[in-house]
Amino acid sequence: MKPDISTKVGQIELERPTMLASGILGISLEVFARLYKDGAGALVTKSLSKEPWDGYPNPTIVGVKSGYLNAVGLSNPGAPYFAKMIESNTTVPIIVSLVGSLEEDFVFMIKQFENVKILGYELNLSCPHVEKVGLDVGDDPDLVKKIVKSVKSHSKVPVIAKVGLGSSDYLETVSAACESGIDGITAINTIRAMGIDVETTRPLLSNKIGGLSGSAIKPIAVRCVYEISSKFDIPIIGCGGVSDWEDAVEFILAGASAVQIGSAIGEKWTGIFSEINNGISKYMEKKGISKINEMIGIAKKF
Amino acid sequence: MKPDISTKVGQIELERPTMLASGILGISLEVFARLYKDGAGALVTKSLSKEPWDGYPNPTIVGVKSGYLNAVGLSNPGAPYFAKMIESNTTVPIIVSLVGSLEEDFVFMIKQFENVKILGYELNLSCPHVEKVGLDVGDDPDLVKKIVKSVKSHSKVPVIAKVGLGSSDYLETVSAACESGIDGITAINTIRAMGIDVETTRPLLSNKIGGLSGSAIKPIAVRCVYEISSKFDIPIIGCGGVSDWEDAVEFILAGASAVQIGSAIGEKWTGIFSEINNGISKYMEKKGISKINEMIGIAKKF
Amino acid sequence: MQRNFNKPLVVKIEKIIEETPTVRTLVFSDEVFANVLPGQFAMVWIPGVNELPMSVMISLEKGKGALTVRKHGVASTSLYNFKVGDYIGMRGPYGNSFTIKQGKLLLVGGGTGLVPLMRLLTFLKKTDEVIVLIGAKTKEEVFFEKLANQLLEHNKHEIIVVTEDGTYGKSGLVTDEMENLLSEKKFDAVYTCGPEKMMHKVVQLAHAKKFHVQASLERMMKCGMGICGSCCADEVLVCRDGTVFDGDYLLSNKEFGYTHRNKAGILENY
Amino acid sequence: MQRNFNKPLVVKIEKIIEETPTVRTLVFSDEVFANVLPGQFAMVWIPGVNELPMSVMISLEKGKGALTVRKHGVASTSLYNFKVGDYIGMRGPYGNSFTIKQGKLLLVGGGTGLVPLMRLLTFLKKTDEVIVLIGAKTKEEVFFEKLANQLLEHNKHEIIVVTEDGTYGKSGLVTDEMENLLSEKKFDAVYTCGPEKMMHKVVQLAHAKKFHVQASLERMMKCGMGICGSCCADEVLVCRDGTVFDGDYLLSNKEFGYTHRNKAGILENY
Ligand SMILES: Cc1cc2nc3c(=O)[nH]c(=O)nc-3n(C[C@H](O)[C@H](O)[C@H](O)COP(=O)(O)OP(=O)(O)OC[C@H]3O[C@@H](n4cnc5c(N)ncnc54)[C@H](O)[C@@H]3O)c2cc1C
Ligand SMILES: Cc1cc2nc3c(=O)[nH]c(=O)nc-3n(C[C@H](O)[C@H](O)[C@H](O)COP(=O)(O)OP(=O)(O)OC[C@H]3O[C@@H](n4cnc5c(N)ncnc54)[C@H](O)[C@@H]3O)c2cc1C
Ligand SMILES: Cc1cc2nc3c(=O)[nH]c(=O)nc-3n(C[C@H](O)[C@H](O)[C@H](O)COP(=O)(O)O)c2cc1C
Ligand SMILES: Cc1cc2nc3c(=O)[nH]c(=O)nc-3n(C[C@H](O)[C@H](O)[C@H](O)COP(=O)(O)O)c2cc1C
Ligand code: FES
Ligand code: FES
Repeated sequence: MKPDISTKVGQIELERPTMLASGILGISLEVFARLYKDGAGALVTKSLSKEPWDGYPNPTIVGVKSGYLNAVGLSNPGAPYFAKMIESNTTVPIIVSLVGSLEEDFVFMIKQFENVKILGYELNLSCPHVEKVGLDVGDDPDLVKKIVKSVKSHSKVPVIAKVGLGSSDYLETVSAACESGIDGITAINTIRAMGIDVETTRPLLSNKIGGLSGSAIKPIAVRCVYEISSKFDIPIIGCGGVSDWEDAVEFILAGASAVQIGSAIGEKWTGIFSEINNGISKYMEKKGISKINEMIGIAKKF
Repeated sequence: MKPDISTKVGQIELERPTMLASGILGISLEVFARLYKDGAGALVTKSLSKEPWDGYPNPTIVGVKSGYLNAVGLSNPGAPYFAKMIESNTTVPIIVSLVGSLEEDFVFMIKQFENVKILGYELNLSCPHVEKVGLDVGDDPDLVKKIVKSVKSHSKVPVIAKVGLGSSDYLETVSAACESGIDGITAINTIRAMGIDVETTRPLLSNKIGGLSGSAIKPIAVRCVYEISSKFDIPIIGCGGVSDWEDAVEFILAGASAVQIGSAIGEKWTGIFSEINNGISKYMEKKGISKINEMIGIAKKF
Repeated sequence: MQRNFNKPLVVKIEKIIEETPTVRTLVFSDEVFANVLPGQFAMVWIPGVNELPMSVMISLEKGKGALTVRKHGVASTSLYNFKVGDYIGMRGPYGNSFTIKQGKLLLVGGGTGLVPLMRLLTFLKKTDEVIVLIGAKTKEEVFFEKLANQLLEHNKHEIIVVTEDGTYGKSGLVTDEMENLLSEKKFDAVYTCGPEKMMHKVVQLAHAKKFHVQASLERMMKCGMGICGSCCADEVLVCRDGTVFDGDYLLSNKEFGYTHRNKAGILENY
Repeated sequence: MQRNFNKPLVVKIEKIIEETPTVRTLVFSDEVFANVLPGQFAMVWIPGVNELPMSVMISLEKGKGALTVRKHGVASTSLYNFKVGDYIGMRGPYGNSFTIKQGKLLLVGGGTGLVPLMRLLTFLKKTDEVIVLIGAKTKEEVFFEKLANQLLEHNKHEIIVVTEDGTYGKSGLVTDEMENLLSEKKFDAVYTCGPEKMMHKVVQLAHAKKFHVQASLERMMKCGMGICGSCCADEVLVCRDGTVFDGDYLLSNKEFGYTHRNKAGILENY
């Protein structure tokens, strides 16, 4: 019998365990529909703010030896515009990523999506290169508590918090989010990093400092998923450097219920979702595993 | 005229800007002598503790896509044994790395080296996989202050603190060390990470969690050097993923006075020091730079 | 060591060719960029200023690549003002390329849209019969006419320049001239690059005659490699699925000819 | 995707051969480990237990590699007790190899030190004349005698077994027998692997006669790839500069034959 690769992240049901990570190709409904057809189990939007943001000037993304550096600067069309853009959607499983500094920002944005069909929200508490939002919020557990409580009280769909490595203990951010009723955790975002061109002696990104993604960060991300799942009873989505089915399985064994894929799309293009889904399926078949949840976190028993 | 690649890390004078990183091939005087002959400007010893440590059982080091994972567990013969082993040395420029939990540990170890010729000490405040030492110390700025003050008052040679990314803001560790009179900062150590084998579903390292090194962490390390040099007036040694001369120059442009090389030796072997020294020298010639200190930190002006 | 195509390769500008009072071609040395496919582009780093997608221009010298830049906003004007000896960074090459057909070929270009078409000319067979339609607002904005003649010296060919104000060549829109041509001639392939409204008309005209037609699109680009999503046009990512698309497909694309997204990702009309 | 040789490749044990009451050969499938050079080793992951350096044993079946393990401490005993169907991880292959000379060859091995010598036999020319000296404490510890004969069936050869207690073959130390041989015969090359004291003597004897001699060393190994330093012997790193060294060099190495380092890095006497 073919293994069942559907999975659940708390209340969020996914046909397939591979999701599109936030900020990757994620600005139009048409592209979401295409990636869903190509095998993604869910699509996380670019992080949306109250108002449209242009982001930083280019260069905003460059490749480095082991992955990518980016400081896109959270360019996005704003929550109201985006909500309108996807309001006609009934079939594509979308998770809306939100970014902001204040409780009110988040509440305002959630209002925009009241009548739009979405799977849930992902709160970006971890973008490492824009001031006052992202990690600046995630590094402040009290603010995290306030925001999560507000969002939870206004949202009719599940809410996930996306955490990353900032200048405080990310496990306290997780703890604050869990206490405040969060439905799941995505780990991790990019890690603060930079590159300098030796010919011009200039930083490669216009914002100088950006976030590192791709294979480079995978072992760090797997460690975080393992730590969170060892310390908290909360569904986890693994993210960071997934580029083949073994990476995806590694995250699941560490404790993730699903994975997000970002940078690797730049190398393998949109076929990566079904490639990884098939790989997971074959692995399960070989190992006699019939459902994803039989594998979640089993590396912890050693 | 050939550029001059000698450099100074505070009071420490180096003929060449490439040093051997702590824990890499660093357990015998004979190997140090060989690497010095092969081009290293200085040799940092394995981190030494008061007593000999066996370290963790194997597997202690494995390769991953973008670098290496290790949890050697600070195996070392102990400071007294090591001091005896190198007491005959007069020619090889050695920096002794020390690890411990208490002020007294460090003071005891420094006593051992009182009559041994060494360039300086490097305090390991950043090993990410052994409890009560390394990062557990680095994450506690008050303890850092106590240890640095004690060490400085007992040592006749310069003292460097090696920092890394733990569960607190590493810049506060740097700040605590600077306040307490440290002579330089090495940044960074490996970053907490793990890998899981999908076939056996087991963590790859016996200690489960270890540290990530190699190309993967270079952009993160460059960012740290850049941040430290932007915020503090302290000599810096860059470490993390240096594998060619461009990497080394990148660290210097970010603010490092010298670099340490670790994992890349596993790929390129001992010729890597002179390869990188020559590369730096050619770069300086091409750019009309006559001394290393003309390049230190110049990426900050943009 | 393997070259990382996603990290800018910093090159020195070796020569600058004045094409028109607002267009210059900057020449540099690099084997990879000297030999890209027609339609491929680079992300061009203008250090301290910005990074822009640019078609990779040919150079008549071996081992050299080039950029042909029209001064427009801050970034392109800054690049336009670069001097010999200045450094720029080149990421890529990115994108697919025109499918090269043989026989009777029609190329329709406007402005810097001529860049990939010039490279296309270097890929043709001697037996191909080629007509190049060059559109411009006015006489002094016409460029690459001589170059096209030179590249086609061994082919049966015709270069037809059309200016909107009639100060040079034929008068009117380049697509009007194309309509005239199509009324009497058949083509095995039509290639176009230039303003999207122009390309839209070119594709419609050729499609109506069932000629094979391809167009190279422009969209807001940040990564150039299929990661950021900023270049989406309907369900395609122009940087990665394109920039060259078949006319058949384009006529089914909701955005082609009508809308594109700005830096924030908001749809705007052409 | 490229294989990462520094990450364990997990393989299933397909067959187990009993060599002696304390030595077993475990066979698995893998093209890379089936074809390593004589002297190369793997870091063998015994999941949940430890990871040990082990010479890669040959298998007479194509596409298969093997390990020959003597039960000793906790880790090797655990591996020895593995069953068919159990998984082990293999990193590598690591290290250099014996330099293969032609002519009259002498191989001197003891215990699992015979493993790289058996592989060496598969690299010989038919014209080589070979003597293999196998040393063991007692009759029931002798293994690979039959295998050596089989591998050398097309060569002029002799297998001489020497047991310390004289229960099988000649009686005494294998190096005594070697001394006898050297008093009458000349060799183009001498290869040895086994206990270091034995190898030390072999190297001294061969060196005195100016024969080309190489020995494969063992040291405490953690990384196997030249990073951790635990395998140092004087100024060389055995895992990376070796494990095979020329006798000439070894006699100038301060540690060869006398000392090695323990897990903490402290020198201990052999
Ligand atoms: C595939 C491709 C190939 C191109 N080839 C050439 C070429 O060979 N020569 C040439 O001169 N120009 C080329 N362009 C256009 C070029 O990238 C710039 O858009 C143009 O130079 C104006 O930039 P600016 O910043 O000076 O103008 P601005 O005044 O800042 O912007 C004007 C308009 O330019 C466009 N633009 C600005 N930034 C970008 C960007 N990052 N990506 C896409 N569009 C942008 C937007 O539509 C914007 O509204 C190409 C564009 C694309 C997408
Ligand atoms: C290059 C090389 C090839 C080897 N090939 C074989 C082989 O083909 N077959 C075989 O049975 N054995 C081989 N060994 C020896 C093997 O690695 C073990 O040392 C031996 O199996 C005993 O291990 P243990 O942990 O069971 O014993 P323990 O009782 O734990 O240790 C006994 C002694 O074994 C040695 N040892 C333990 N761990 C290591 C280690 N990580 N690296 C090196 N030495 C260690 C030490 O000298 C230790 O004192 C080889 C060793 C090396 C270095
Ligand atoms: C170009 C780019 C843009 C990104 N934008 C966002 C974003 O808007 N919101 C967010 O939460 N994460 C963003 N990320 C982070 C990714 O969602 C993901 O967490 C990270 O890239 C690690 O995954 P990967 O290694 O698979 O790319 C972005 C990453 C990249 C490379
Ligand atoms: C096997 C191994 C052992 C290490 N041991 C130590 C150590 O004892 N003390 C220390 O400060 N750092 C130790 N490190 C960290 C390195 O010194 C260095 O900071 C890190 O590996 C990053 O540099 P690299 O990418 O060049 O390897 C060790 C690293 C490795 C890979
Ligand atoms: S420019 Fe980023 S996806 Fe096309
Ligand atoms: S075993 Fe690590 S250097 Fe040899």
